[in-house]
Amino acid sequence: MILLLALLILVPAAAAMLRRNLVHSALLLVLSWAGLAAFYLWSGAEFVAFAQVLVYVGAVSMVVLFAVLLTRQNPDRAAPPDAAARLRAGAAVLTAAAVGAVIGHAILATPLPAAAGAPPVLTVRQLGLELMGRHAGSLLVIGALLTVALLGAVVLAAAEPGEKPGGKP
Amino acid sequence: MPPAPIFATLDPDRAFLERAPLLVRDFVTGLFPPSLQWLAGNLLAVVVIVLFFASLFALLTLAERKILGRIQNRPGPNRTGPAGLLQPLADAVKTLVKEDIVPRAADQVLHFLAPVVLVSLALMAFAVLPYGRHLVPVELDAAVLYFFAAGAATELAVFMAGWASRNKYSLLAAMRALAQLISYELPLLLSVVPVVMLAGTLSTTGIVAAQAGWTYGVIPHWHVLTPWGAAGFLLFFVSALAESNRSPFDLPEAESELIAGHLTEYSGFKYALFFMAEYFGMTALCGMGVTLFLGGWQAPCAFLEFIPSYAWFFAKLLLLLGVFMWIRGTLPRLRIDQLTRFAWKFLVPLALINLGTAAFWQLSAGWSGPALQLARWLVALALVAGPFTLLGRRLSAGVAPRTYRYAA
Amino acid sequence: MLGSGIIKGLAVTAKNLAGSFHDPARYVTQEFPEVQPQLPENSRNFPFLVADDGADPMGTLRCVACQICEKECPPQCIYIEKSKDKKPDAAGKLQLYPAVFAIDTSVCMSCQICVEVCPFDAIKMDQVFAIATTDRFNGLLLNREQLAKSNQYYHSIHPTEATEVDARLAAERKAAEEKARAAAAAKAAAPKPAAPPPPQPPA
Amino acid sequence: MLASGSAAAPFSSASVRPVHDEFHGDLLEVSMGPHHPSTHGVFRMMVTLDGETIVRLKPVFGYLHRNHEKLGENTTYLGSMPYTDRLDYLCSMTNNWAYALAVEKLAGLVPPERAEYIRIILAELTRLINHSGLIGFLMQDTGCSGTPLMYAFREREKVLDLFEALSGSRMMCNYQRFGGCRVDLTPAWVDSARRLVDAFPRFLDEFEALLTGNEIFMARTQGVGRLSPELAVNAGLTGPVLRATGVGHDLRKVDAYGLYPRFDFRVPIGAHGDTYDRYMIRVLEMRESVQILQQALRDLPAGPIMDPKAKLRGLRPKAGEAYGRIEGAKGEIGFFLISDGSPNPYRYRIRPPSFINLTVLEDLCLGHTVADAVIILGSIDIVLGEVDR
Amino acid sequence: METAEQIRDRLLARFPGAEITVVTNPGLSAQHSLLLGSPHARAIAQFLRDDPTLRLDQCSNVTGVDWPEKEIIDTVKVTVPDPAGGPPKVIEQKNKRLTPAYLEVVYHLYSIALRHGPVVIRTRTGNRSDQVDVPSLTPVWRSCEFQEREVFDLFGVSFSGHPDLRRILMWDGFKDYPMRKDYVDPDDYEWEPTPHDEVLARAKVHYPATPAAPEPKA
Repeated sequence: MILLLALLILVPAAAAMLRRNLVHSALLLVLSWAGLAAFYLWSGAEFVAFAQVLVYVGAVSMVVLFAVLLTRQNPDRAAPPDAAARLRAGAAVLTAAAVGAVIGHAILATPLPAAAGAPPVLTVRQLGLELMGRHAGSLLVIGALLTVALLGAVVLAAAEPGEKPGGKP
Repeated sequence: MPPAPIFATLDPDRAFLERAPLLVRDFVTGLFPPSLQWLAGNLLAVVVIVLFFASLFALLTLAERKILGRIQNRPGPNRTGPAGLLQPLADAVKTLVKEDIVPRAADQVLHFLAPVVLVSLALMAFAVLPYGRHLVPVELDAAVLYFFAAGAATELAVFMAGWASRNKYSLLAAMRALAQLISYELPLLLSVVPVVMLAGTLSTTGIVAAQAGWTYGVIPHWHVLTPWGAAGFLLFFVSALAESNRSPFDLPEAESELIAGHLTEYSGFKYALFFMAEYFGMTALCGMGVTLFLGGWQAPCAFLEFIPSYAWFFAKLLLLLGVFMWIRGTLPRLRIDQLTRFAWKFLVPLALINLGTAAFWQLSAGWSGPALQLARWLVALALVAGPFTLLGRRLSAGVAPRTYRYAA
Repeated sequence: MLGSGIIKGLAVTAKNLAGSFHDPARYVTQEFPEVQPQLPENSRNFPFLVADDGADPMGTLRCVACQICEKECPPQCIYIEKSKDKKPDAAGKLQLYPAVFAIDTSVCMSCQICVEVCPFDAIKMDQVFAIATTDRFNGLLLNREQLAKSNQYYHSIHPTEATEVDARLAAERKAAEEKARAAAAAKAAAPKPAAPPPPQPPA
Repeated sequence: MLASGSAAAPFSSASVRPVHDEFHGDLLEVSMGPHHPSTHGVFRMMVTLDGETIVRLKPVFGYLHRNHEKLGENTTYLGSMPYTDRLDYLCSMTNNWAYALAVEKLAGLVPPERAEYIRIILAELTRLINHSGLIGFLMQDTGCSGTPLMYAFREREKVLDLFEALSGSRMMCNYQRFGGCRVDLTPAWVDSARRLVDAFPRFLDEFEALLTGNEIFMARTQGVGRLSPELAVNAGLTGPVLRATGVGHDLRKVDAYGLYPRFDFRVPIGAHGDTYDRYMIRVLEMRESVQILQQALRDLPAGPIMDPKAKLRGLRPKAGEAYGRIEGAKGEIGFFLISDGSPNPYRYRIRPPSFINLTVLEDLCLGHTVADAVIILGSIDIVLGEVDR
Repeated sequence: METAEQIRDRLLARFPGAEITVVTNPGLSAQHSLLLGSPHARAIAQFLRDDPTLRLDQCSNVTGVDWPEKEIIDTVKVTVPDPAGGPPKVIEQKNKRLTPAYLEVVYHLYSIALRHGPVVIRTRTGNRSDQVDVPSLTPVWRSCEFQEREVFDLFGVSFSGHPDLRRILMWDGFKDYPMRKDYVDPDDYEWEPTPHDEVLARAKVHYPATPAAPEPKA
């Protein structure tokens, strides 16, 4: 079951990288987020799963799609893969392999405890108390961070210098 | 508890009608071997939901055209079948038979996927609504969050529809639809927060249980009968109207401007799917509205308990849907900028202030005695009415009926 | 208060919704095939030729082929060919009759100018509106036989107008007869003078 | 674009429209019509959009052009009377009256008093159905799904039944003749007319309750499509569109044709010249028409309905020309006739109000969104039969 | 409201060089008009609009009229000296002459401010073929914009100074001017059931194969 979920997350992400059409890759990215939410559900954390769907699939995907639409450069300018590009691609694969190896080693090395009893049953009320109690501060910081990021994106998109005058959102 | 209701013998839990659906379910699941019974039970729930709400959708389209007709002093469809009852069947056959034209330039995959995603998400939202005392398809702890997660994903499908048909009108309309959906997502959620806060749980059955009981056997403890509840219900209702693209906010399919908005390039059964998804969305939102504010399947008075709980839920649901159609027959449409300004400058602030009122209501729960109760009500009412009139006046600043003079 | 206008509007539609069930003024649809419309007496559709006696329409057509209506018809959709011979009309005078009298109902806009200008009350407006044919050209070209209808039919659709017309025609006929009798008497009284003056056709 | 020498008058079309001709990269050229559901007939608008706001709007029409004036020159004076019904096919009675008035001026015929009363009654009834029909269509454009339109048409049916009982046809009445009317009013007709007129204010109150105070309607129409009185007068606008800008010009008071001076009624004028004013002016005008109708039906004199001098056929007015105009529901509808003594007019010209009211369509729509352009077009009240002739 | 003659005299005083003549209207309505020469037409129109006593601020109607040349035979009595020295005889002499052909544009002006009118002004073109130019009055009254385009479309009068002179009713590819008296409508003939006289003749040309006229069914 876990393998199926892993595939559901990784395959759309990989496909997103390969697709030429920007909108397709954005939608595939959203699909992999949905896969992530499925993984949370499988592991019993309903609250996090629904939050993931609500926040990512609902709102962030919209921001991504809007960004893709508004700053769409004309697709035919993508340069054909000449020698330099191939070199860069090779280097990228190498670094990816190195990073993968390090993570793999770290996972295998740490001694995972056997399944220690049932996972703690957590009700939404306790989660709420926890969030609003000890972690209230971090919650507010994250909120502020997100809004700033969004406003930054809008300002960037609006003030985009470029040959097309008036790229208004 | 006031003196035992005269129908003491009919304890609501053991009334025959009340248990009827459960008996049916146990009988059906009994047919299967024990290992499959869990699967059979849930599958049965899914089948019942899909069948019931699909037929409700069919009747709703007929009811809408009948009510609109009656408002306009005309009979509405009455040619197909007695009083037009076979009209939905005729519509279904028509959409099935109609040629499904897909524009050549369209993105085939997305073009097909959009209606499918939309309908499936709309159907998923029905899973958590408590239709009766024991009739909850899925008992979830974070049910309300699940409901709005399903609702939020529909924007994605609308975008896919608009983008995939490769036509500048539908793209323009998809953008407008997204702007509308996103800007009304916020007041929708904010109007639900006070209910969750006071009910203390996210699970729908918990919320309905919190609205149980009657004072003096007649006045139910529904949230809508509290000042913050009434304001919350109004906000929820208006945002639900906008969320399901209904009357004053049906901008995306504004036929007087961009023909059929992002649905221009769809025909045949796919168009019917969009239509069905809109109705499912509307019914689901009405169901949630009933659950949160109108006491779900609670009977309005103690002595009316003998009527089964699911009857009350569907009566209230149909009542709300009737109001949706009534509004569609009356109000003109808002322009896109007025629509978003109305959401951000009026609904969101009111929803936030409503949070405050609900908090006050929660804290002042302890005030007993008629004088304090009255004070508690008055303060809450002031907290609701005050901002409403102030913001209302600011919103409709330049707009007022005028008086006219006559030429010499 | 912000929503008051909208609430008043909703009240109006609610009144209409409720009203449509009991108040006939708020339920105005007449379901056509089952409920035939009662046309007011003056209602007009395509013209028809009046024949005094329903049994022999071609014989007793009032039309004398004077072609005034053909000239006056704005879209020029009437087509008349005079007959070679003459036949006596109701008042006994020898009159021409139309050999061909065709109205092209695909061009006619039923403006009833032909009825207005016809001095002999030979053409009147009918009230039949559901006439459909499959053939666009000859199907809508109604000739003499299809156009002729009896005076009784005329009485049935335009009662007051028909009685007026009949009264006037009867009066004219009586005047014509007196003049003929007076002329005959004058001729009898003085058989020798010049030939009797021919009776003028009623103006 | 303008001939350089002459000083551009403040309202010449070039100076009013800030038309910048160099083509922006992201301007969207949208063609609305001629098969668009809200253009009141075969009418097209070439709209150039910059985002949501309109930068340029070129009306294109002529799809319903039947060369009505050439037809008029080839038929007799009486022959083109039924064709005037097809000009503004919602107000056939006022078209007939305007044509009859022009020919009476040319031929010197004077209709008797009863005929004048009948003409005023029919003209005011036509004004009622035209204004209520228009408001129904305007609401359809703002988005109410047909409810006000159905209420308006419910009342319109009653008036059309009256016209059918009188002239024989609901919309193509062909009723007026030069020097009077064709059919006299029967007492039964007058009673049903009186009942209808007395019941009309109740319908108007219901209509106003549904619309005038409605916040959404007010938000959608107030301040949309503002028109200045100077531009309105200069662009030759007439009718409710002109009066909405505050210019109190109503031919029933200015020319005082027919027996209008005998009736006391008021002419409502607006103050802002926007779409809401154009709507309210029409509602108030309907109330005034009801006043006129009640007075006319009360003291309708007996007597002949046709000028004895008038001959039905073979009207050959002396050589000369005449321009007669009346206050139709849409504005000043005029007929300019040049006769050379023959039974056919030498030149037969119609002055169509909605055609000329369209001159300012672009000035009204600039800077608004597509949704507003639809409402502004609806508030100008055009009928393509009259625009294209 | 001044009569046409008074207005003409004031205009002549104001614009000495302009040719303004009064065209009397023989009809009963007695709406006489002023014929303006082309060079001064726009200046006069501007004056008519801005003059405080007239203030003709609404140009209600713009009409095109086509006057093709007409053959007039006017008999004139001429005294011819008798070649044989006898007393001079008076004989009628019929000489044909062609009236000048031109296209004419008639403007009906009204004053909304002072509630009077109509003042009718006319402008004429040189002839009906090449000199068809007339000054446009759209810069003075914007109501003339669409109506002048219609006169251009249906009569072929080209208005100099019109901001946007295009065909308004006919489609742009249309060549001829339909409202002229000598306009021959194109022969895209569609068979009509009751053809008679020239319609019948043309039907025969088009549809020799089908029966020329419909035999009435006996």
